[in-house]
Amino acid sequence: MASYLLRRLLIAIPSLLGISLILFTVLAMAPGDPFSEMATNPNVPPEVREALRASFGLNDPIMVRYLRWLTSMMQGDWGFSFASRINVDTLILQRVPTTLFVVGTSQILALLIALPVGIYAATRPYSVFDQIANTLAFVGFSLPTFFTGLLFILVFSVALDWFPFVYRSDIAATGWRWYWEMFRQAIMPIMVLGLFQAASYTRYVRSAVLDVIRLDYVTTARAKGLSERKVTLRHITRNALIPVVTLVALQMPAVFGGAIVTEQIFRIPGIGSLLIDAILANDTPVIMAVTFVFACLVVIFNLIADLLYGWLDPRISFS
Amino acid sequence: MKDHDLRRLIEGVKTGALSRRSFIKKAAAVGLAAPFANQLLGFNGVAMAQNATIEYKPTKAGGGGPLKILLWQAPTLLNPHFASGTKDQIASRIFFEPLAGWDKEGNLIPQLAAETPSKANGGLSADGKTVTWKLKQGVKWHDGKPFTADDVVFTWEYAKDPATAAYTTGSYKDIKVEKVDDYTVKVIFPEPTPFWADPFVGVAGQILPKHHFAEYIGAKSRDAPANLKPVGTGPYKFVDFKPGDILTGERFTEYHVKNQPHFDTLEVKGGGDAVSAARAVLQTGEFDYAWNLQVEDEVLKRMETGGRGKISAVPSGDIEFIILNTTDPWTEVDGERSSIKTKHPTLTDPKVREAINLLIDRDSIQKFIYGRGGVATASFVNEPKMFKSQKLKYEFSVDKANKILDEAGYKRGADGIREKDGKKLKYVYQTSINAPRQKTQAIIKQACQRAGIELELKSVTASVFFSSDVANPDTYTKLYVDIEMYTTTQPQPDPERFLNQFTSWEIANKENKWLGRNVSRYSDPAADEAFKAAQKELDPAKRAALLIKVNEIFCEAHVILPLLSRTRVAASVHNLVHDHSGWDVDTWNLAAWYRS
Amino acid sequence: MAGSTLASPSAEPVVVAAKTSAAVSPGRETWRRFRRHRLAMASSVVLALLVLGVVIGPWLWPIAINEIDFSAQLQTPSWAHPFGTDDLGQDILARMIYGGRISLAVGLAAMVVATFVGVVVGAVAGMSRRYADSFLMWVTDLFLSLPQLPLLLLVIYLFREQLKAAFGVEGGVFVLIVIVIGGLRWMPVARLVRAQFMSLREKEFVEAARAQGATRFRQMVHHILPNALGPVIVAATIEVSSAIIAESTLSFLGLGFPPDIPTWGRLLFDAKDHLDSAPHWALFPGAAIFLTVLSINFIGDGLRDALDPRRVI
Amino acid sequence: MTTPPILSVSNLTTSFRVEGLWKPVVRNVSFDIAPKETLAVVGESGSGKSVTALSIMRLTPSGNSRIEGSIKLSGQELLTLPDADMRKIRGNDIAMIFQEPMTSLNPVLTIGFQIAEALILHRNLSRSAAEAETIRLLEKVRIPAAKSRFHEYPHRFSGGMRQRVMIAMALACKPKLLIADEPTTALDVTIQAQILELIKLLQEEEGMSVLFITHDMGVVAEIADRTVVMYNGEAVETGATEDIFARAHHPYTRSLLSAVPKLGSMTGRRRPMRFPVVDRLTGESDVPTETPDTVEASERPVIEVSNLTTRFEIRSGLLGKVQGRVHAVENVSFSVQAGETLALVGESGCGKSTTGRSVMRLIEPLAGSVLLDGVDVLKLNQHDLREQRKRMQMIFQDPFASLNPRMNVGAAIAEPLLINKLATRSEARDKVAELLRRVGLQPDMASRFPHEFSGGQRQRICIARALAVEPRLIVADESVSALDVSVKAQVINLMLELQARMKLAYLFISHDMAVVERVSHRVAVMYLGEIVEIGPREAIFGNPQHPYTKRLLAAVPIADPTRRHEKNPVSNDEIKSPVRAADYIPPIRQYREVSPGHAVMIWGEEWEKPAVQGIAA
Repeated sequence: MASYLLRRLLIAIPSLLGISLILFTVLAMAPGDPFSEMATNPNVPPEVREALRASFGLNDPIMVRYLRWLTSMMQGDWGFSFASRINVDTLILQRVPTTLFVVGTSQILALLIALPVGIYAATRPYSVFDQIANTLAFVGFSLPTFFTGLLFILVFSVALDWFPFVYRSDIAATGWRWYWEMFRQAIMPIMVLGLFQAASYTRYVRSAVLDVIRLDYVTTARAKGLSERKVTLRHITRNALIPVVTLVALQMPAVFGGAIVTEQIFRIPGIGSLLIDAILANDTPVIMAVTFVFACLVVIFNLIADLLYGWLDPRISFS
Repeated sequence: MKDHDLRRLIEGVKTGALSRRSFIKKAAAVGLAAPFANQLLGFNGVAMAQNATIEYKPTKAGGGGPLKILLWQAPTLLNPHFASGTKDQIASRIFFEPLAGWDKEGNLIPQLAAETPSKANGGLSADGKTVTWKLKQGVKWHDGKPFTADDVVFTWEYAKDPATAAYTTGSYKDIKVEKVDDYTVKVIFPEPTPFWADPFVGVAGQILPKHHFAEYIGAKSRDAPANLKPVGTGPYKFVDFKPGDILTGERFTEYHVKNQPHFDTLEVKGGGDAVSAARAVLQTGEFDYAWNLQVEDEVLKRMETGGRGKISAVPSGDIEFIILNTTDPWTEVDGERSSIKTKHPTLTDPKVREAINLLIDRDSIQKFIYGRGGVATASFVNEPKMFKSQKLKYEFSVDKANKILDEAGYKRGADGIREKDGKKLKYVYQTSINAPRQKTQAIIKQACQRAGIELELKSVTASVFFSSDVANPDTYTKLYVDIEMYTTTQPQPDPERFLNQFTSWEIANKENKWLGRNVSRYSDPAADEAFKAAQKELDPAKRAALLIKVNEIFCEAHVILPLLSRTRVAASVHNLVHDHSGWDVDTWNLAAWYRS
Repeated sequence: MAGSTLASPSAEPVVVAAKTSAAVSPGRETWRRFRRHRLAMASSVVLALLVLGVVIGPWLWPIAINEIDFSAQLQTPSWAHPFGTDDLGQDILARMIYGGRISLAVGLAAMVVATFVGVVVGAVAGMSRRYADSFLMWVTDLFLSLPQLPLLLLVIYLFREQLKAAFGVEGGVFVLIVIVIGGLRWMPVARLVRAQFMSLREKEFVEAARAQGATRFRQMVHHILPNALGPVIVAATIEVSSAIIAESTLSFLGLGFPPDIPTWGRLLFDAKDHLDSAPHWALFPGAAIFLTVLSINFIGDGLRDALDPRRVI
Repeated sequence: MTTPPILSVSNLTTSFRVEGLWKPVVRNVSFDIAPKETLAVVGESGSGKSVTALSIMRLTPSGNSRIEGSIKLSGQELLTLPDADMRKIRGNDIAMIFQEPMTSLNPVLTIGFQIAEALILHRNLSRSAAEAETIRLLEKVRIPAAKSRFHEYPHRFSGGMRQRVMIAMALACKPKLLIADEPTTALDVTIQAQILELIKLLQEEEGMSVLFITHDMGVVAEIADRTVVMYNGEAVETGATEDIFARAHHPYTRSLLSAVPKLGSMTGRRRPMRFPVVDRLTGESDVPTETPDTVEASERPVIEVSNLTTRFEIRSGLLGKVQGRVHAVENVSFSVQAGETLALVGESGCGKSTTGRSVMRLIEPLAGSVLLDGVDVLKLNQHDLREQRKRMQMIFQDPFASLNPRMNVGAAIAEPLLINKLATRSEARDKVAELLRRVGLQPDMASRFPHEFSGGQRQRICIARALAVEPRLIVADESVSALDVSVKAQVINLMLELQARMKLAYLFISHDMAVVERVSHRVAVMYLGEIVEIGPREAIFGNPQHPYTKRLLAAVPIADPTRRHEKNPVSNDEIKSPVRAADYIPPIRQYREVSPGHAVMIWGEEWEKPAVQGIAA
């Protein structure tokens, strides 16, 4: 087990190096620079812009910049944001809790919807319930989130005035009022994301359960005289969940990465909006750090998914 | 109005025969805007009045509750000299103040200065080379330390140091600043400078506390803790800041203006898009104020009706315009396209350019797209009014355009596109991505189609379009297209520096890494000459005439086709009394905002 | 003839296939099973109508797509404008017919690209037992963990001019977008195909082919690939709908077609600010995207059920 | 029958809904099971025997199936019972074990839990009591170290052990009736013998009745008191097992019995023999003859295998170091003459299939040589190997898996011709027609697809495909194991016929000793990758020397109820694994020649254990 872990991590190193090199090259070659806002301002003379580019090292060859980035990254220095002029790690850490809360909750919501619906639909394939659940799932994932988000705002914020649609990371309230405010502001983005995710999760759960339901040991369990409920919960669900759980584990980097569009619409100060802002501002160190963290998470969660799989399924061993 | 008439009037003010206000009125009557009139007075030794642009009614400081501002582009840093974008300047202006700011009419309003320098109070030297500022006394930094001339001198030292990498360095690198006494500083320009109100004024002029930044000058500037925890003299004290998200502040109890500020706490939230920002103020009232609403007026009007807020628009120096490229963007010469060594196959023909100018339905663009967000114009410089050309006029006429093209020998081909000598009137028309611009493109494209000109529309992400990336062909300075449209900013109520984009030495090319400000590549010796003369001319009236000439040369050549003089549009809830200016950032006078 | 037949006692007495119906090929069988999937059949009809609509629409509704008419701004549906007009008074029906061609074509073409790349990579990885597999899977993982947004920017910036020169304005952008969407979405297909190949290459009929002297290529193309296609086809149908949505997201980022080309995604995006006053503007393109995605997904569902003989329909 | 039956099934008809129509799968089946009685339901695939079992448990898929008639358990009608009451019957009064021990246990739950589950449910035991009882049950089914294995997961158990777990689970609540649905089909012979023994033993101890479903007449003869023969959904004959074997009335029963190879029936014959063919309608049987002498003993053998060794490396750890090796084939030598059949026999994991694949070079062997008409196959490059492959062909075990489902039969048969450029397309078409005729199929079937054929027909198609290139050697890897008895007999007859006509050499790989006895000239017994005994068929079956050969033969169920008691209890040993440590050096083996051509490996002490003693010679 330990050696398996170590081996996987060692294999990951060249992967991550490759990813970082590609990312860096892409970002360096990609159009745009961090000083576009000054462009039409005659008060900022061209020499100043040029000097700024030089002082940020933007005029060095790509490889030099990459090596510089790599060495400082190895020393734990994540770089310095062009736009905010602060350390990138500080910037990222500020965003992490909100993202984890909003996207994480929406994932939980998605699972809370998807599991019962998917299982129930699979135990009655092609029944009316199954057909309705299927259709709703398709509706769920064929509507882009920018559209549903806007619809929610128009209905619940503008027309009904139930919820605010600007997310605040600091709510000036304490005690239960804080929780209430938090709930009010978080419910719409969580619903938008959660319902979207639930749609695809439902499909996954349903097909996983359908795969398990016809296996022999389910018949064995029935032959034991177990009730349908127990057969479903104990013998079907557990096995069906194995692929679903790993799927969710592989979704976790996305949880961290945030939901760019939803964060944008509801002004949630998460990682996703940090990334999009950084891209729009060509704030390379931030883009690099966020995407690299993202790549690391993909690698790590791949590993975690494997371990999880082994933990859930006793047949897998890592020796 | 002749020079000597003006002089007579100014004398009248000096002697008290004419009130200041009636002078400005008279000046306005002959087309001179208030700021110019004020400047005239200033140069001629008449002190500027304390001219607050809103009437401040609250009788005590505090008690206003929270003030919530929504910036749809989120501020990312708080050091005013690092602030690259308006969003950051707005945020830093909450905590820091310059010696003086500009109000919406272009008046210079003292903030940390005790008074506006003028010839009369001895602030301005006769040779136009020195300005002496008297500082306000009893001003305290948020940490309780007093504000003195040392801070002003330090700010100059800080910003002029190239290693600091301050965006404001252009305003400071060529001047010298001397401390006369604790509350007096002298700014020395190397040349006579008619427009002196730049260093320590407005956006670029915010004063830093020496005791917080002295250690962090030059290369160490990025490490200053105060970059993220600003200590200034402004009406609100820093509480918390999350870059790209939220900024909070609380009332500074020892603010140097009596009974100000009105609000107890302040919150500046960032992120999202302009439309939903407008919605959060106008429709749901979640926020009190939202800035820079570049949204179709139609949408804003709908939100206003029956909503909770209103729109206010103030004039600014922003101009939306089109460049017709007279060089050839499709042929590469010495490693660059659109080189001045090349000639555009058809756009070099003034008749074609004239025809295109006639195909722009500026009134419809204003009416159906920009609304209160812009005023259709044929002049490149529109504000302050005295710099606006009275001669330039626009017209929309497809028939006239067709006639001109017919006369010039451009015949319609089988595909309906005109051509002459095998050269088709087919152009690529580029702009940045922005809904109103794309609609403008559509309107112009349709009109051109009727005149047998085919336009291919191209739009580039703003962050790419406005970047100075040498390797990128899509930046606006590369001009690798036939027609280009964008907005350029005239940051101060004086167009001199702004008009350097019409000079031959500013032409963007490979040699200057396309950093030159003359994007159109067109040049005219007469324009160069007029511009140089204006730079030295201390007489405001003569100087204005020279600058108007530069403007007219380019617009009459139909190389530059101005479309709209943009306004700054902001939304506020009904009960908020606020004051924003097109010549300074929205928060320039935040201390005076209150809830009625 | 009967005489030449081996009158052997080994001959099997039970006559072949009691169902003496004409030979049923797997394709026919799939079609028969597919037809039983009512939603999939209905979806096929809907999709066919949509395709037909955008193909012959311009003849039935010959109104210029960019006819600006300020007197007819934001009109609700009427006889003159069955789908209403937008804020420049342009006819939404005409724009949708035009944009639908592009949206649907992008969806299909991107699917072809993604599926093709995915199948090739997955097949090569699945067949090779050594380094090629590790390398290709490494590349796949790499692509999966690359952030797509900056990559999109880069690719579009690097290749737009060349493609525009080669294929014309719309053609160039079309090729580019298809490549970008397809090129960044092949990874799941590759993984799927690889897994299929991994299991199929051990199957006895592949071993049988090998025993008969079939080359590796023949094993791949004739034996493994046809049997791996079932799940690939399903994945491909889903790819079509994601590509249509991805195109709308590209429009959202301003990287899609020129703004005057009204793809469904762009129509929806343009309409979003007028959702409260002119809901029809968003409704029709939204419904078109939705219907397309929904019907393609159902068709994929039906295909999956039809191609999987384990499923009882 | 004086005592009332435990289970009384009358007029059972079970139908499934197919495309909206009800299709009966079991028709009017009636039988009784007396207390402590073992009733076998025997039939070929598709005869409805498993559906009958599921119908008794009411486990047929709800909604898509319908059960009619009457099923009475101790007089209580089950078909009208509410679901909740039926659940009390399942696992409690009637228990069931299934064919596939590998898939019948839930892989993510410990076996202890799965057994205890039924105890807690039906006997209201506490957790700890259930655990104690479970361990007792595990011991009862002879699972070694039962206590420590309580918390283990099913994948840690071999197939035989899992079937024991299933039996323990079934016995948990002391059911009145145990339904065993093909419980030994998936197991090796020695393990099958163990399980059958166990069931018999437990039946005596617990005093329960057993409904035993199987397709194997040998197993029936071994275990059943009475037998029901099912054919095409109907019970065609019911009676005491001895009666059925001795005096079958129904023609189908007779055809079935005649097709069953009986171990020992070949004593005194040198050459292989066809199976008798019985008309299913009349029951008339022909008299099988010995095949003509096909072996070309004078010529050079078609294939000479010497010192063939194939190992698979097991890598793990940080750098993928070799941690162990599977010594699948170890120093194996043999040769096959034209017209001769050499049978490779042994249990799963003994390396017989790997030997076949190594000879074909479908797997790269580590060492040794394989001379095919004097050419060393192992030294050929890929191109020459493809050339050479037309001289040797392979027929696989699973006719469902060895035909590409998306290629029609004609194309499948023509493929080797086209690949090897032996024919043009039109020539190939004629050849295909001829081949189909030769294997007893109609030429017009060429345009059909594999799924339209039955298992036997598919195997014929595979044979036709193998014959297309006119090979010298055919490796038949368990080629008839998956077929029903009667079909198996037909396919074997075909193979024997083809051998006679084409002088084919067969390498016949099989675990089925009875079939091997019938078809082979010579036999090689493999154990853990090595040949432990090789010789002429009469010698191996008549005079086995190696203890393993003896054990293997002893375990084969004999399809003759009268000889049931000739056998003694078999050991509880599991089949050993050929996985060795990385540094394992295989010992050098010595062989002793018993009689001309009959060699036996000299065995060591490990074979002298008491458990092995007393095996009937």
